[in-house]
Amino acid sequence: MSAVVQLLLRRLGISLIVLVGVSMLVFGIARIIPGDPARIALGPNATVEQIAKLRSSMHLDESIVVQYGHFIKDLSRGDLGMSLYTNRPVTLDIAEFLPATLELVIVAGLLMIGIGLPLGRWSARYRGRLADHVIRLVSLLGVSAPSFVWAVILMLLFAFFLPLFPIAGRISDTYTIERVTGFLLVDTLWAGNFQAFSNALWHIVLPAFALALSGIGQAARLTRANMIETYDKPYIEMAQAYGFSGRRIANRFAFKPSLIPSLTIIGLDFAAMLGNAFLVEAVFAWPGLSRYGVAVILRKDLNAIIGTVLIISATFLLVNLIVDLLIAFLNPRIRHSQRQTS
Amino acid sequence: MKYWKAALAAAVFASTTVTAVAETVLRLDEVAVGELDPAKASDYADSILMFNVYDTLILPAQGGPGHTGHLAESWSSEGNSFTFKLRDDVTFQSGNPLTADDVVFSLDRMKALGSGLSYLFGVVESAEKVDDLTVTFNLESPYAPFVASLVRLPIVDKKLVMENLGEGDGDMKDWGTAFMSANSAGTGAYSVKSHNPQEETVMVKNADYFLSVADAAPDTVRLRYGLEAATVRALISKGEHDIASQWLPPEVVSALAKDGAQLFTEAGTGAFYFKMNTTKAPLDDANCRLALAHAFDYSTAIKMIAISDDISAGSAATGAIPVGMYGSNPADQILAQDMDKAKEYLAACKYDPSEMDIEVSWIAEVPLEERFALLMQSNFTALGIKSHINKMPWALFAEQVAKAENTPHISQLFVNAVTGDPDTLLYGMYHSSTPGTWQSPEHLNDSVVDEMLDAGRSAASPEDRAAAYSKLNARLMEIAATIYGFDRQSVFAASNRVKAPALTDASKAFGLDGLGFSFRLMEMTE
Amino acid sequence: MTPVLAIENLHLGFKGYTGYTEVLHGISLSINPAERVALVGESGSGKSVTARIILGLLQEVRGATIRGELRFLQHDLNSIGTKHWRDLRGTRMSMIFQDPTSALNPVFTVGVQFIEVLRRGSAPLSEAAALSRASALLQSVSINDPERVLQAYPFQLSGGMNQRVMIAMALANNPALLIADEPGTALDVTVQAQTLDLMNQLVASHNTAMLFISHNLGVVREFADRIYVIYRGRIVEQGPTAAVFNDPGHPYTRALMAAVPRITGGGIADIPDTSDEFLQPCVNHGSAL
Amino acid sequence: MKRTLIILLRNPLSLLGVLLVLMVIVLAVFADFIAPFPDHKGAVVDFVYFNQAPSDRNLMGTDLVGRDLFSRIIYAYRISLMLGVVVLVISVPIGVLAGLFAGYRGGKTEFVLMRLTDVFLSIPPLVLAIAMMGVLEPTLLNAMLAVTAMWWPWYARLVYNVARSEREEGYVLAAEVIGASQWHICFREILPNCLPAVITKMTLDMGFVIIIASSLSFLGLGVQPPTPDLGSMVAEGARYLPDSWWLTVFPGLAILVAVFGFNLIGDALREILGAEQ
Repeated sequence: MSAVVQLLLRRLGISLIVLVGVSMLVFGIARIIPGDPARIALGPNATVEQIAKLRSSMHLDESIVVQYGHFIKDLSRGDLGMSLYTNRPVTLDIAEFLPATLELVIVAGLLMIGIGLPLGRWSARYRGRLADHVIRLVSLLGVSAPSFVWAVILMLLFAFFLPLFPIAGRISDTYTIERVTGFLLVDTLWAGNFQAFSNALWHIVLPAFALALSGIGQAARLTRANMIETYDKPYIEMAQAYGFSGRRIANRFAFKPSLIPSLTIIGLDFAAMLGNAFLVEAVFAWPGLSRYGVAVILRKDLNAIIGTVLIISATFLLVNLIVDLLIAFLNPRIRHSQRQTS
Repeated sequence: MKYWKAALAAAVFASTTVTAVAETVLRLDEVAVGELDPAKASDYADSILMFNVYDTLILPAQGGPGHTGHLAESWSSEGNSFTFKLRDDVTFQSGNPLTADDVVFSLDRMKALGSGLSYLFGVVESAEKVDDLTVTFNLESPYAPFVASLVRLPIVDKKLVMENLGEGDGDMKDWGTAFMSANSAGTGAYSVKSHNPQEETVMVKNADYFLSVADAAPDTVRLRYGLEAATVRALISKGEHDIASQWLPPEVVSALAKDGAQLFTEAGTGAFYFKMNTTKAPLDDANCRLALAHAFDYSTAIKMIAISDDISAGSAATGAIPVGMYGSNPADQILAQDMDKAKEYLAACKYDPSEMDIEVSWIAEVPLEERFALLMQSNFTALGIKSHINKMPWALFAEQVAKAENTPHISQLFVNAVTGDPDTLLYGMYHSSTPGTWQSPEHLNDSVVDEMLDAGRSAASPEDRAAAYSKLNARLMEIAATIYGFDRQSVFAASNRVKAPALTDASKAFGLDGLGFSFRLMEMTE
Repeated sequence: MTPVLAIENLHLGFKGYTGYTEVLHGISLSINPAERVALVGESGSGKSVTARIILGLLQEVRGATIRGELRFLQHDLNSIGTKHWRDLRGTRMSMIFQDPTSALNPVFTVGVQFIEVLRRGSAPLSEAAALSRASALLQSVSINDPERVLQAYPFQLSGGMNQRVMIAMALANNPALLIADEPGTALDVTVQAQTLDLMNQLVASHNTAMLFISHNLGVVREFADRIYVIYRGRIVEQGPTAAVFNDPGHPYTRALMAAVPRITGGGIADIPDTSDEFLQPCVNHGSAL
Repeated sequence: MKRTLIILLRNPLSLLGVLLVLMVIVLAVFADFIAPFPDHKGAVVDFVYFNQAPSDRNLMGTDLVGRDLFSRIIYAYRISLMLGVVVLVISVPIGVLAGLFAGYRGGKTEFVLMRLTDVFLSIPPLVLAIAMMGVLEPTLLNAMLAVTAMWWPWYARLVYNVARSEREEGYVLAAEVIGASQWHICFREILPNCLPAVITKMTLDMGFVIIIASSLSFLGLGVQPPTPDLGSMVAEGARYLPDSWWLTVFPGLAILVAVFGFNLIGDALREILGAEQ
């Protein structure tokens, strides 16, 4: 068995343990909620009998351990219960709203990587010079405000004062796109409707930037710090001694080794965007899971709260898993650890 | 590869404007999620859906009192039974013809589900089919506003529903609730094309509607949910939205009006209330309640809802019953702040003001209420009473008011007479027999009030009803269970693409919330 | 004959918080074609910075002030511009580092790094051609299984193996000058000796001049044609290896010789930190040629 | 310590950070004297001056019930700073203790404590706080609790990593050999070595706590009105964009300024203390 597969299995195991822990934690939090979930579910006009009936069907009369058991049993069948807010199965709601959030987070993540890493690289290459100072300052500013502040500022500047981008939504309502993946950028291309694709792209620019700004700053700072450390390494001096250009050294010889330690944190930041999406979706009326999450939390919609937190945590773990694998792929030391030990 | 790139570039640089289509689209929004099942309908968004997708036996007369036939051609009453003759030219959107069976089924379903506005029909013992086009309702006891309440009995397609019963116990299983919450089963001028409770409901014109509908009426209607005020404001400015919800803060409405938006109004059959929990100390002492009611700054409240010089989201309250309804006080007898009286009442109160801490709640979905909470807080501070503000989402509020001890000291509410009759406004609020609902956070138990409410609903002649409600009004002011903020008028900012006579012309107004949004009566100008 | 490298009166100083500090106080040094010259001194004496000045690396460090004449082959290094100077690195002049394992990039295979170096010499080189050339070069440094080595990452190879890889790389483009900065000090003694031998042979066969930087006179004795002894930024003694060893003229040289008689990787233990004697003027034994 | 301070003040950027943070602290502490309308921190309404753009009278304009925005922002800083300090004062010791014991003791303690932190760390931080606030009443105290609950694991992991490597270090072994108590080894030998990292992280975290807390109140899950809070001010004002831009822009910038100040200092500290290690 290769080292990567071993690593994958070990990480999967840990993720599973953690996921069980998360489910207990969330379940526990949801069950100490004040008020009777059955009464909330049925509304103010419900009779005592109706409430009692629902209580027993929701297993609310049993101990919390038994309740958790039922919860896990249902979960294993892919059943997260009904949302009181939308009157639909929670899994259906999540399936409907998750793609919008993922799309936003993925685009923001691409921006973070596509802009943050080059900025950090540039900053490190010209360390101590003006470009470095400017980039450091800008990236520090980026991480110094919550994403909702950026959302509001970007909206004010580029949607109101300079009406370059739309205010809200994922696509203009003149387009009807058949839902295949739920990712509009994919579905529009799938349908071969490039106009709709550009419209969707145009809609995602501001929210994605608002979400990505602090990540861009974080990625730039991290890349810079790690690259500066790398620049002190003998192999960089060797590359200089062999006459490689500063650009080539920055982009290749110094970048790849410093990318590996940056990736873990960038992965965490990427995953943290799932949480920050709560803030950005609220500003841009983005019909995603986070907005759904806030709505159900405000309405104390227990099944939906548990389902949302669980699915976000699972996504979070999945992202971290992917990052770990990516690191293993990039870092020959991990990839070839078996050969080294044998 | 090259083709692909070129196509992408073309797509990116292509103008994003709409390709010209002959079809007209009306876009409007509502704060709450729309409930499509008419038996569960209760709030404004639900009403808009219901009045367009379904029809009722009768409709309120436009521009005046009384009712006209709609699905029913005519009706008659004899004692406690009412008989309706149905039109013979009505078919459901499914193609099924409308029969008396559907009416009976609709009432049974409403009563069986027991949610939404079904309480209006608690007094109805049964509905009976006389022949295919004749139906009789039998009432348990005299109930003057019965005909008026039929505007809240949408007629559903029995055959279609029975074909689509979901899972459930008993013969009727789930009464088709699963089906009805996502599909239309009505006769209405619009049918549901898609319904996404988080985003929007899309409706299209029903070509086979039994009444003639103007060509200019919108072909497609998009009812969007949960848009932020700033979003709505920007969308209307950019011509991408047509009618804003009434919950838009007044500043935003007035900013839109300055930019050239037109204003629609729907005149009040309701009011804005600050409801005091009469079971909770110190508000279980009427003197304390009277003190707060006199300390409230009514004139500032009116200023807060002004939109332009001549349009406001409400007018000064004159008492417990909105101006224009049975038993209301004259329009010039407005309520005003009186700190001296407030102090007198406070002195007479059995509780020590320094130990009071009044909980003022506001509904999270209605940001305007936060300002009223602050206004109250500052008024109470002037009286030497401490208070704190608590923001509550609607669903939580509706759950908490079920129990008197969980109900906040003061709850802010917009309440409308759902049928236009004062009975439907006041009975649910104040009668001691009604359970705790969002309408009745006072948890009032007052025998005089009960007596007047009963008299109001059973009195035969309009004069007798007016007298009963007049007495009720006086009693309510005396015990001050509620601070009457202002008589409400809904204001909607709208683009100039749409004409809605029922919302702009008093002679075409229905006097019933939401009915002004009958899309078949609107006209798109471009 | 034109020397490969000629340094005249080289000064190096740094501007820092505490003012200007001079590190090299006017060094003169020359290397003839195919000549092996050693620059010997303790750490901090200025030998490594001299190497980096020749390569043009120190010039890019901010705060460094460099004065003095630098001639490499027909080029006046001070006037050819950084771009041209860079073009000479890795092609006409190259360098071998002290610790072979850390001087090779840990995240690229030896093969990838080798190709990069080869392409510095003759740019349009197919990957297959580059690999076969790399194989041949590795074989020339007595690596028997070059394919495996090319596919390996530096951390998968032994220090001695990496040292050979580096020697092969350094000579890959047939440079006129090879600078070896304390080669192999990080390796154990026998391996060091082997690699030095190997390097010696290769330099001879490639007809490459070599500047051999070391703190160890013992090592130098066996490999250098000529020796410069450097102390605190000044050349204190210079001359043909035999002349210097037979008749060390400067007290510092004598101290160095007394301290380390053998090839070892250790530091210089027994030289006093400073001594007035060490500041005596340079002893010049003249050129061997 | 003194040297650190000198370096901090000599670098223009960290000096800027020190000045910004000092400004925020002074504004918060002396709010009663600085605010032009001190009573506007509470439930005051003034409909003569409501929804006014910035002017001489109201530097940053007024809100929708006529309160001076500048005064409210100053008082909001008070809440933000208090929240930050309280959260760190509670979560840092908890996290440090957990990390120390997990790292030093190893075995079951390590497994249980570190899996527990993994569980906490695998819920996106904001989501955990939001979920908790969804359950609890939205008050300042509960907001502190929720943020604290998501914060300690980071310190646990940080200290754990240091402690685990220190466990193998010579001086800890030496201390064990001479029979020092576990308490002594943890607190006297290992802890001091973690301190620079912890202090640097605390400075940076001060900014992050402000961000998270304002995010909670932005969603309506934090401090309740009329108490001024930067996050809820932005949320409230966002409804009135673009006409009443000052309602969002100034509170938003106020967050940026405070957090930027802490980050500048934290960055500088990281370089100084990091270099010393």
